[in-house]
Order: sequence, then C-alpha cells, then structure tokens
Amino acid sequence: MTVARRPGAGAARVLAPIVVGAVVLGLWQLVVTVGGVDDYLLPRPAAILAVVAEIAPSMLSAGAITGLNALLGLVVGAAIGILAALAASSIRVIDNMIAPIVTALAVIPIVALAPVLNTMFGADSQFGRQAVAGLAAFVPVFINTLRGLRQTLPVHRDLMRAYAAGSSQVMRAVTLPTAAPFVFTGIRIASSLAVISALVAEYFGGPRGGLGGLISTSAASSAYARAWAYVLAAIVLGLAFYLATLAIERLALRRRS
Amino acid sequence: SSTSEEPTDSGDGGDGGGALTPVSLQLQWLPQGQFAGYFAAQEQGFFEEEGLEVEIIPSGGDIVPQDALANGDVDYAIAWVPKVLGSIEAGADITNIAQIFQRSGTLQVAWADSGIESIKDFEGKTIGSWGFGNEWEIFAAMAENGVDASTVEIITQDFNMNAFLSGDIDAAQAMTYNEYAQLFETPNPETGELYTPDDFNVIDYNETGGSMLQDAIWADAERIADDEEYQQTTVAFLKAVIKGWVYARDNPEEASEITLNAGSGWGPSHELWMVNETNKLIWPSPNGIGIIDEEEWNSTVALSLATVNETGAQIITEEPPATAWSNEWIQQALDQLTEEGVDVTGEGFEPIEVELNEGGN
Amino acid sequence: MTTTAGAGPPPSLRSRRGAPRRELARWGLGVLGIIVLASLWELYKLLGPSDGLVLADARVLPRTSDLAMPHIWDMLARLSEPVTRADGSRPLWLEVAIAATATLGIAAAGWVVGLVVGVGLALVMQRWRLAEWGLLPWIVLSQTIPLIAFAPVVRSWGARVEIGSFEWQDWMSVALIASYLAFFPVAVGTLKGLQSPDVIHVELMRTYAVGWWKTLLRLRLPAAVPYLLPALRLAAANAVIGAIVAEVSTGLQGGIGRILIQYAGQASGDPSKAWGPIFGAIVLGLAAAGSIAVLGSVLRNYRRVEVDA
Amino acid sequence: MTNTGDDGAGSSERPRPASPGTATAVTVTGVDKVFETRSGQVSALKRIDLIVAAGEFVSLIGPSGCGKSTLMRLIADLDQPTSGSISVFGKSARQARLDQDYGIAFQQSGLLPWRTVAANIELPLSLHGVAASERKSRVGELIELVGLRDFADRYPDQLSGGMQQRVAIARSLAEKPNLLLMDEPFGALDEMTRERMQSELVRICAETKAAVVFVTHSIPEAVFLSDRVVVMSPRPGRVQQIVSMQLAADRTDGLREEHAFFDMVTAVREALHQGSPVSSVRGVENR
Amino acid sequence: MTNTGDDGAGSSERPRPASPGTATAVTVTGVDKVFETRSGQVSALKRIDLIVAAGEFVSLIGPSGCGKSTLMRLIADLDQPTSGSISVFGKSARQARLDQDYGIAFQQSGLLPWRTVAANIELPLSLHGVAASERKSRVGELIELVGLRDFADRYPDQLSGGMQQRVAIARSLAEKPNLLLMDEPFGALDEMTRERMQSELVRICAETKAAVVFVTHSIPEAVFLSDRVVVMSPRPGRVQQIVSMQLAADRTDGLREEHAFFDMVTAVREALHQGSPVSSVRGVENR
Ligand SMILES: Nc1ncnc2c1ncn2[C@@H]1O[C@H](COP(=O)(O)OP(=O)(O)OP(=O)(O)O)[C@@H](O)[C@H]1O
Ligand SMILES: Nc1ncnc2c1ncn2[C@@H]1O[C@H](COP(=O)(O)OP(=O)(O)OP(=O)(O)O)[C@@H](O)[C@H]1O
Ligand SMILES: [Mg+2]
Ligand SMILES: [Mg+2]
Repeated sequence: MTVARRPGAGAARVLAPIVVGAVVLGLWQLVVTVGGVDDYLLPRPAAILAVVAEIAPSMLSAGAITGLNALLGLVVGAAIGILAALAASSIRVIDNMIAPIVTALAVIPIVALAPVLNTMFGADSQFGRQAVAGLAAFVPVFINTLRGLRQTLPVHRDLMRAYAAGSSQVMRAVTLPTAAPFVFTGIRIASSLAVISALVAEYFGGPRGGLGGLISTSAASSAYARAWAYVLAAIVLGLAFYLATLAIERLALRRRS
Repeated sequence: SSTSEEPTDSGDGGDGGGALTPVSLQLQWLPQGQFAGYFAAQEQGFFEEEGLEVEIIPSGGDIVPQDALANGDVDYAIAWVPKVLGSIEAGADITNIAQIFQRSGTLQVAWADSGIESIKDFEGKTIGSWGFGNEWEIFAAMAENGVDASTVEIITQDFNMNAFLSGDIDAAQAMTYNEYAQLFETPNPETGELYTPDDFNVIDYNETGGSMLQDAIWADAERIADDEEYQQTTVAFLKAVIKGWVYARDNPEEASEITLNAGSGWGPSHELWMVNETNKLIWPSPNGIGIIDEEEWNSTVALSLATVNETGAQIITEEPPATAWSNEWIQQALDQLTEEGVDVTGEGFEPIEVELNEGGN
Repeated sequence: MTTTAGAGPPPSLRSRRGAPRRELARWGLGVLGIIVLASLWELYKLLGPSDGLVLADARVLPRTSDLAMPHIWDMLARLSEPVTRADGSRPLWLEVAIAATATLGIAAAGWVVGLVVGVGLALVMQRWRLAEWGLLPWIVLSQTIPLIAFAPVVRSWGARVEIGSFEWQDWMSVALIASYLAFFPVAVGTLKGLQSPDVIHVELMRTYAVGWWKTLLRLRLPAAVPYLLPALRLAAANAVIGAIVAEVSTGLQGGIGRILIQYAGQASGDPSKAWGPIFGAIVLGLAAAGSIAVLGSVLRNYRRVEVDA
Repeated sequence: MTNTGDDGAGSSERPRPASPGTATAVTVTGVDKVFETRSGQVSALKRIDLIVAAGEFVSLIGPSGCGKSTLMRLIADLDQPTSGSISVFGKSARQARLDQDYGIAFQQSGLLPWRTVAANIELPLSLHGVAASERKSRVGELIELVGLRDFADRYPDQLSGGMQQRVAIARSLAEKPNLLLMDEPFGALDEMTRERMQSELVRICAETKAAVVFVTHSIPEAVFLSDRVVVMSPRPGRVQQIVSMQLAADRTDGLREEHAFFDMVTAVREALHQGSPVSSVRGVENR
Repeated sequence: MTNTGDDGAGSSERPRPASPGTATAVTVTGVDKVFETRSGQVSALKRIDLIVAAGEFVSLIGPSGCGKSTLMRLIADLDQPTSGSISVFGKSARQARLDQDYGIAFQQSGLLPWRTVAANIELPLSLHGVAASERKSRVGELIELVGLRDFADRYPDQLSGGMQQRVAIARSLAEKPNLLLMDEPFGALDEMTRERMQSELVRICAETKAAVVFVTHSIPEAVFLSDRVVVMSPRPGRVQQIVSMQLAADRTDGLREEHAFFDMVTAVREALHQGSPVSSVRGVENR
C-alpha cells in the first residue's frame, strides 16, 4: 500500500532544496569571510553576485552563444539518435554493427575529440562545438530510444497483427507511443550533457565569446569572481535546458500514468 | 607539492653539509625547451650547489602559475608580465624578481601571399590567439597601430597550427620557439616538401610597439619583504637558475637532451630548436640575465593600462604597486656570480643552426 | 502430471544466455561495423571535397586533408613507430598504454571515492525523505557545473592538505575530480535501487519486527544490485573521462590526458600521432566499463530480475 | 452426457443463425504445433481437430501449458501450425485475418494507455480507414453496448480492471465480426466482477450472434458460458474430451445455483482430472 | 444455515486443540479505519467485531475494496486502527508482531529473488538469530512439509507460480506461529493448481494446528477451506454476515463434488449478493 501523502509534503518538497542551497551558500560565505580561507581563489558568494550584476549583459550574450551551440547539437544529435535507434530496432544487423561504435562514443572524453573536430570542421566556426554537443547528446538518446522501441507489449503486437495493420501503422499506433517516454528520458539526460559539452569544447579553440572561453579567460587573469559568475551562468543554462526538456516531456506525456 | 612555509635552513652557499632547503617552482606550461635553464640547473646540480632541493612543477590547461604562487602552493612561479599584472590587481601579492626573457617571442604568422605584412593589415581579418591572456599583445599592437579592433575577429587557436594551415585563420599566433617551428615540420600537401620560411609572412611583436615582457620569475611579495630566509633562498635560487641558463646557452644540445629527459614530449629536433630560440630571447643580456629593464617594464604597464579587448575589458585599470617588481635579488645573484667568474651577459652569444625534421621528431 | 504456470524460463534468463553461435555472430557484426566505419572514413577521404562541404557558412562535412583526416593505416602504423626519433624512444602504442595504465589507476581511485560518496548519499536519502527532497535537486544540478572550472581550485586546496605524514599528491586532485563525475550515477542509481523493493517485501521485514539496518542489509542492498551495476558501469566510464579532463586541466604528468594535449600540440607536423591517445582513451573507457561486467557476473545471483535502471 | 472427440456443429444447444453462407465458423484439421526453442523442440499441440459452428460458443479448458493460447493464436493467424490446416469461414486463417473476420481479446486488456476509452474502441476502425462519421456512430453503439457511456473520455488507467475488459471487448466487436476469439479475458478480475462480466458477455453474444472461442481456467465460467467445453490435456496438448452443456438456452444468474449447473461443473471437472489424477499432490509441478 | 454477526469461537465445526493457554487467536473489537487521502477521507472499515478461535480457519470474502486486506493488515500491525482495539493471543497486535506470533503470506509470494528456496524459508529464522544448526533442520522440515525437497537450491525464478506460493507458505510457518494471516495467497494461480494448493493448505493446517485468517475472492475456495466465512460489504467495509460451514471435518477433494459443498457455495453467494444486487449490471463498478 502506498503511504498516504501528508498534506504539507508539497511545501516541504519545495522548501527542502532551497534550505539546503541557502545553508551551503551561507557556509561558503562564512568560511571565506570568517574561516580565514583566502578569498582570492574562492570568492565569497556576495562578491560573485556583485560581479553578476556588473557583467549580466556579457553573461547573457555568452550564454546565448553557448546555448545556441548546445541547442543545435541537442536537436541534431537527438534526431540522429532517434533515427539510428529506429534503424537498429528494425534491422538486427545494424544494431549489432553500431553497438561497439556507440559504446566507444559513450566513453570518449570531449577533450580528446575537440581538437580533432576543430581541425576537421574548421576552427573559425562554431560547428566543431555543435558537433561535440551533438555527439554527447546522441548517445543517451540512442540508447534510451532503442530500449523504448523494444518495450512494445506482446499483446499490442498481437493485436496489431490481428488488425492486419501495416508496419507504418504499427509504428504510429503502438511502437512510437510506447517508446515516447524513453525517448524523452534520453533527451532529458542529453540536454545537460549537450550544454556542458558545448561549453567544455570552447576550451579547445574556436571563436571566442562563449561561456567556456570566458570562464577560462577570466580564470587565467585571476578574475575568479568573474569566472564564477560565468560558471553560474553555465549552471543556469544547463538548468534551463533540463527544465525545458522536462516541460516538453510533461506536456507531451501528460496523458500517461 | 611541497610548500616551504617555514624554510628549514638558510641555503646559503653550498658549503654547509646541512639539509637542503626545499623549494618549489611552478612552470607556465608542460616541460619543454622554453624552461631549459631550470631543468639544466636541476640536472647539473646547480640547485644543490646552492643548498636547494627544487621541485619543478609543470602546469597544464588551467593552472595559472601566479595563482599557485599567490595561494602559497609554490615558492616561485614563471609567468608573463601582463598576465600577472591582472592578477596583482585582483589581489595577488607577488613580485617580479627576474625578467629572464628580455624580448617577446611572439609572432603573428600569415601566408606569404595573404597580403598581411603588418599589424595594419589585420583589419577585417580572422586572427588567431591562444587566449588565456595571450591575446593582449595582439590588442596592444592593434591599438598601437591604429587598427579598429572591432573589425578583427579573434579566434582561439588550440594547441597546434592546424587552424592556420587549414585556412580557418588568416594570421596565427606563434612562439618563435614552438609553433613557428611546427610550420617547418609540416609537409606542404601540394609539394610534399616541408614548408619553408618563404611560405610565410612573419610579424614580430618586438617591432610592432605592442610587445610585452614575457617569462619572468615571480616570488611572494610579502615573504620577500621581510622573511630573511626566503630572501636568502631567493638569491640562491636565482644564482642556480642563471647558471642553468648559462649552461643552456653554452650547451644547447645537452640542454635539449635534459628537457627531453625531464618529460618533454617533443621530438629531438623540435626540442633543440626550442632551446636555441629560447636562448635568443635571453641572450645577449647586456645588463645581466634577469635584470628588469625599467623602461620595458613601464612600457608593458602602460600598454596594460591602455589596451582594451573585444569585450571592453582592460588588463589593469591602475598602476601596479611598487612591490610588483624588484631588481634587488637578481642583482645580488648576478654580483655573486660575476665574482665567481660566470658570464652573465652573454655578449658573444651566437645561436646555432637547427634543422627541423617532419613532425619535429 | 506436470503443469506449468508461466511456461518457459523468465525473460531474464532467456535473454542473458546466448547460444555461442549467436554470440559469435554478434561479435562478428560488431567488428564489421567498425570496418564499415573505417571504410566510410577512407571512402569519404577519397571522394569528399578537400575543404569539406560548406553549407550556409557552416562546414557540415569535414575536410579530407591528411591534417584533418589521416589515413586509417597511417594512424595504425604510427602506433607501432617510436614516439620521437630520440634514442630509446618507446613505440607510440607502448607510451599510450603506459599512460593509460597510470590514468586507469587514478580513475579507479576516483571511482572508489565516487562509489563511497554516492552510496552514502543514497543511504541518507533513502533513510530520510526530507534529505532526498533537499539533496537530490542539487545532486542533479551538480552535473551541469563545468568540471574544468574546479580543477585549479581543487589542486590548490589539495596542496594545503597535510595531515601528519600524509601529504596531498597532485594525482589525488585528479582522482577527486574524477570522483565528482563518478558519484552522480552511483547516487541516483543506488537510491533508485534502495527504493526498489516492493512494498510487500518491506512489510514482510516489518512483520519480522526488524529495524532499518537489518532491512537495509537483507533487503534493500541486495535489491539495489541490479540498479547499482549499470550505475557503476557509467561511473567507471565517467571516472575515466573525469580523470583525463582533470589531467589535462591540472597538467598532471604521466597520464593519458597529458599526452593527449601534448600530441594534439604536435598534430600539425604529425597528425597521426594525435590519434594514438584518442584510441587509448577509448580503450581505457571500455576497459573500465568492461571490468564492471566482471563484477556483474560475480553478483549474478542478485540480478535474477532484470530492471529498467 | 459427454462426447469424446469432435462432434461437429450439431451439438449446439441454443442454435443461433449461422453467418450468411457458412455453417461453420472455424475448422481445425489435424493440427500439430512444435516450437523450436534453444533447449530443443516443444510439442505444444498434437493432432487437434475441432469444428466451431457459426454462432456457437466453445470454451477451451485445460491445465496451464496445454496449448489453449497456442490453438487460439493459430486460429487468429498470429502463428502458423507446423502441420494440419485451419479454415475460418471457409477461408484460410490468414485471409480471415486480412478480412477482419474475427475480433480478439486477451487476458490483459491490451488497451493503449495514451488513448481514451472511445479512441481505444475506435482503433481498429481508424486503422482500416473507416470514415470518421461512421466511426463515431459505431463507437457510440459499442460504448452503449458495454455500458460505459459515462466513461468515453476517460483513460484506461482511470478505469477498474472490469471496465478495462469491457472496453477491450467493445474493441473486439468494433468490426462486427462473426467470430470472437477470447483468451482468458476475465482471468485478471475478481470473482464478483467476473460473474457480472460473464452475464454481460452472454447478453452481447446474444445481440451480435457471433461464434466465440473462449479460453478459460475456470470450470464454472466455461459451463456458464458455453455450448460446448473442449477439455484439453497437456504435453503435448490434445483434445481430451468435448463436453456439451445440457443447460437452458438463456443463461441467467439464477443458473449458477441450479443443480443442473453443478452437474455440468462436475462433469467438466471429471473430464479434466481424467488425465491427471487429483490425489497426487507433492512435488508434481514441474517446469 | 447462516449466522449473522459475531458468533464467537464455539461454531468451529472441526475443533482443533487451542494454542496453550488461550482460547482465542484474534479479537477485533469495534474497529474503524479511516484513510486520509489527498482527495479526502476514505472510510475503509466500520465497526468491525470479529473473534477467531485458536486453531480456527476463518475466511474473509467480499467485493474488491471492501477492506479485507486492510483488516488483515491491522491484525498484522502493519497499520493501526483509527478506533477500536485488536488483540492477538491476548496481547496487543504490536506485541504479537514483535513476538512473532503470526506468519504471513500475500498474493504475490514476495520471495527474495536472490535467495534460494531454502534461503528464503530461512530468512525469518536468520533475522531472529536462530542458530545455524537449528535453522537447517527447521528449513529441512518445512521444505519437506510443502513438498519441495528437490527444489531447495533453486531460485524463485526457476519455480512455477504454485511452487513459489508453497515456498511463501513454508516461510510463513518458519517460526511455528499459532496464527497464519493469508491475503489471497492463491489469487495468482490457475484453477487446477489452486485446488491442489487448497488441499495442501488443509493438510498443513491440520499438521500445524494454527489458526488462519484467509482473504479470498473465491467462494468455493472459502467454502472448501474454512470453518467460518466472514462476508463483508463495501463502503465502508462492514461484516455483512458470518457463515459457518456445515461440512465434514476432513476436507478431501471429493468434497468439491458433493451437494453439501454446492449448498454452502450458494449460501455464501447469497450472503455476498445481499448487499449488492446481482441484477444491476451496467456501470456499477466504480473506483
Ligand atoms: N513462442 C513459444 N516458443 C516456445 N514455446 C512456446 C511458445 N509459446 C508457447 N510455448 C509452449 O507451448 C506450450 C503451450 O503454451 P500455451 O501458452 O498455449 O499454453 P496455455 O494452455 O495457454 O497455458 P496457460 O493456461 O498458462 O495460458 C507450453 O509448453 C509453452 O511453453
Ligand atoms: N493506504 C491507503 N490509503 C488510502 N486508502 C486506502 C489505503 N489502503 C486501502 N485504502 C482504501 O481502503 C479501501 C479498502 O481497501 P482494501 O485494500 O482493504 O480492500 P480489499 O478488500 O483488500 O480489496 P481487494 O479485494 O481489491 O484486495 C479501498 O477503498 C481502498 O481504496
Ligand atoms: Mg494461455
Ligand atoms: Mg486486498
């Protein structure tokens, strides 16, 4: 039996993370202010916030550049992931053939890939970063979609056969709707990965102006408060992607239990 | 890393049989010929002669040497002056105690047929830089030559010259001792032969009015002000370093060998080129190696105050404190060495000829 | 008379045991897939435009120059050649293998730390619902923080740790960063696993009048194993990635991250060389993830039910 | 009281109009089914002969694993016999499936959770391109038939198990098939709901006049619903006995308490236990 | 033929020795249970009075949602009554749980998949620190009792559903409880397996002499097993009627075909339908 949800649980649910966040920030501030930790490397939250106010426009424009790279990578990577999963689920040979490649992609560090992609696609365009984000997004979308496409219940398959439904009808009526929650899970995982990958790729060359480049430039000139402000922007960007995909997922699947 | 908050022994001279004073030195990048003098001093026992036990710490992508120093992680650090000026303004309390490189080693390289022959030609072009503060010289030179920086697109180069070779950038940043050499280690796909200097136009920042001081040795300003042991250690350290660089000047092949053994991943021909080119940036040093030329210093400070990058940021907004540099310790070291008969100016320095192989191997 | 309820072995067993011939075919096709990829690479290199395909200002197909796409055989041949022309220079593959081993050790340390922290967090979150609500969002959020932003801080802080004869080593900073990536899947997976027992099982323990600890040991931990294993596999891959990134970031010597940037710096003159550590990194990740499979077969009795982890 | 072997269509106790032009709904002749599995061959069905008359209600009963579902899947052309032949309304099973001559329902309702009750019932119609207006009126009729008028816009997860099965039955009736294939449709329901659903099925069959092949584990259920009960024995599945129900044509709830009903229950029980002695209890189950 | 209300322990048809010192196993007095849910209060049980004598077999039957499981959970101290009191062997339900006075089994067998049959049966013993040698002999006895000697080292997924339930029953008997609580333990089994399991349960109860509170949906099952059948009505759950089984003390399989058996089935059916008229068919289910 499920435990009856106590009234007020909803409030606790929202409050708890806020309290935890506030406590951590408070401790941080306390340690830096009172604890004698040098605030040269780890600026106090208040200092970071002050910088945020100062450089907000630059954070926005940098966030837009990185965000666009991540978005393009996410969209294209997810699309390719879904198509590849469709191919793999319907043709076993393809499945077996791409399995090792996907496994390798899943363990390859971006650091290794970024310089190579920059040379392949040109350091003067954002494409290398978009490709990195796309590769990062591809893997979880592919894996989850493939799993989802295999979730079709035998009873539904039998039913469709009994209806003498064609393969595209089966795909539309049963296979895709069944896979949908899995696809969305994959996209949700991919969303944060795409952002962080697009950002890290900026460390390895290409046009300037994105969040990753600004974090490294700021850190290199010891402007740590500024660096942390850009890190904050990166977190917000990642969170925005995550929440956006979550919202789309909720919207698309609102009729599921 | 070993920190020597409380140096155990005044490492004065090499006479006492006492324990060696532990010292840590933060390099600016991976071990390579650029730092040949330090590795030579280590390998040839110069540090030990001065009563020091030195740990040389390489850095990588994100380690900022002056920060490691400012945080007390290390005792000395190698870093470029303009980068450190920014850190000093951000609160790093450190002092330039020896300006090892007397000249800037930065070039901007373009194709011979590109029409880019001077800074003025940057307008409307795509210009490469490594970022991490290496772009300041470009902005300074552009300002000096009246180039509208907003028409120039700055691209971050990664660790090699591929972006330039592939045509993504019109002019690439290159250090004389490293990236420039990489060009001559690369075959021209059209001819199959290695590229030659004729294939490129080279802009030397020393001739643009935008050059800034590069590799310098930095020490903790607070400790050097009133910690006598640290002061003594500093002089001893500088003496050993100078001996190392003198060794590298006189024995480039051996010095190159030493850096290779110290973990440089370059091929032998590239490494030798690097040592040789680094020597050119140091020698001759008419005032003695490491002496900070006040005029050069002031010029670098002036450029740092004036230069604005594409986001409107400046390196510094006010004059650095007087503690930012001091010739006191290097002078002591030079004096002692001169007494010992060491040639610390390298008047008669002649670079060698180095032939590069494909891939630098 | 014999009757069967739910005839045939359950899917968990059915799917795991493959006939050797099927298994062989799977491997064969996997190899074929890699060969096809390599052939596509060469075919494109042969036929593709040398400056790639540029559509609307974006190069959507890569350049085919040797600089951008070295021949596969050049990459392979380069592996067996010495790293440099210096005397006694090791063959590239050996250099990569040695570096990979060093990184593997660091990643393993990071993995262990990530495991301990992840499982610890999961236990706390399982025990107190409020802790779950308070911590889980931050745990998820933690993974959106660019790791590289931390590396210098971690190294600098680590440098100050000196307890008795224990002195912080630089590799520990790298391991710590690796653990930062590794703990996440472990925490989430373990929590899911600890919460996976059916209500009926939890109530059974209650009827046996045993407390939280015994329930944990006898019920929740064993039930979490099927969730833990994929999480550990992911954590292993993440630990390797984290270790490599942190090596690059902190400049730690001896590992694969170090030669990765070093050889990338030499890629203009020696483009094939840069691929050595890339292959090394992939093999390393696969080895780390694969070693979890060994653990999985040791714990196979705890995986009798297949789960959607 | 019981007939062994195939006794054809004649024994139907409550004759219903045959579907136009054919006297038999299903003819199964000498059907074997062998499954190839990794651990060897499994003989699921052996020499099955069976004729179901148009409009007749036939139940298949037998121990688990005796091949009831397999037989039903063969009739539905969801699988093919290893040997022997099956015809449905005089056509091949495959043709009958393509012509949508049968409706089908399983133990799990198999509703699509993302479709409403109405949309689920509509599914086969829309798959076969029936015009929207016609679909709408047909779905309205069916919802009415299974008594779910107020639930048309609900989603399956908002329904009780019994209601879900009613939707599944409505769906199986969507194309007005002359044959219904039902594999333990009430297996997951509790006994009271189950009795209600049985009464409903009796009513629906009377209205639609379809022949039914009905798989069940429950003897009272088989007795209550059927014209004939086919008792099967396992390993390999064979027809053990076919028991004709000697009961009144109209099956009302009162029937369940009549002694005639109990007698038929006992008859089927005995036919069932004929192959498998009741007394042996310990360790007899095996997989 | 039927007694309404609580008729105490005296009506047991086949008296078994009471557990030492107590004449009643379970006493439920004026119990109410109200659940607080997001959509308001749900009154699950209302003024329940019930006494189960030591060694007596009592079944709870009633439509889905009438509170059978809730009542059983209250007795097991898995939940607390809103008002009223429950005592088990003269102690509070909580104390009885702490003293391990009852064994319990559910519809799902609830075996731990990573433990063998023997280890699953051993679970409660090892949790309570019984010595290894004693555990071993006790497990041996129990495996023997449920007829699974050859399967001791198998894992649950290698067993059929019926065998799994036997393991669960063995496990519930591990501590030699004087009370067994069983919530639809055979609900997931097919009818033939189910009948076999019922016969086994009868035998096991005769051997262990434990009192049993048995929740079921099946009337024949309740009749076959019980001394008394408690018929409950839903919303809020009340005891509608308690029917004492007038049947022979030894329940053999032959009983299922006797008319006395059918009569008791009919009696329970009628008691059940008393609250909910059989005739109303459409749209009566609700969630
Ligand atoms: N696809 C299959 N592959 C292999 N064997 C199968 C397959 N389907 C069924 N069988 C086997 O065929 C036999 C009959 O199975 P079937 O499902 O028809 O029995 P059933 O009478 O419907 O049983 P239940 O009452 O449990 O539903 C069983 O022994 C089963 O293991
Ligand atoms: N934890 C709970 N929270 C809220 N309501 C509950 C809870 N447990 C049970 N109920 C409600 O109490 C009533 C009785 O539930 P219970 O499970 O006891 O019925 P039941 O007779 O066992 O039904 P079934 O035959 O379906 O098992 C139902 O209306 C149910 O919805
Ligand atoms: Mg079946
Ligand atoms: Mg219940």
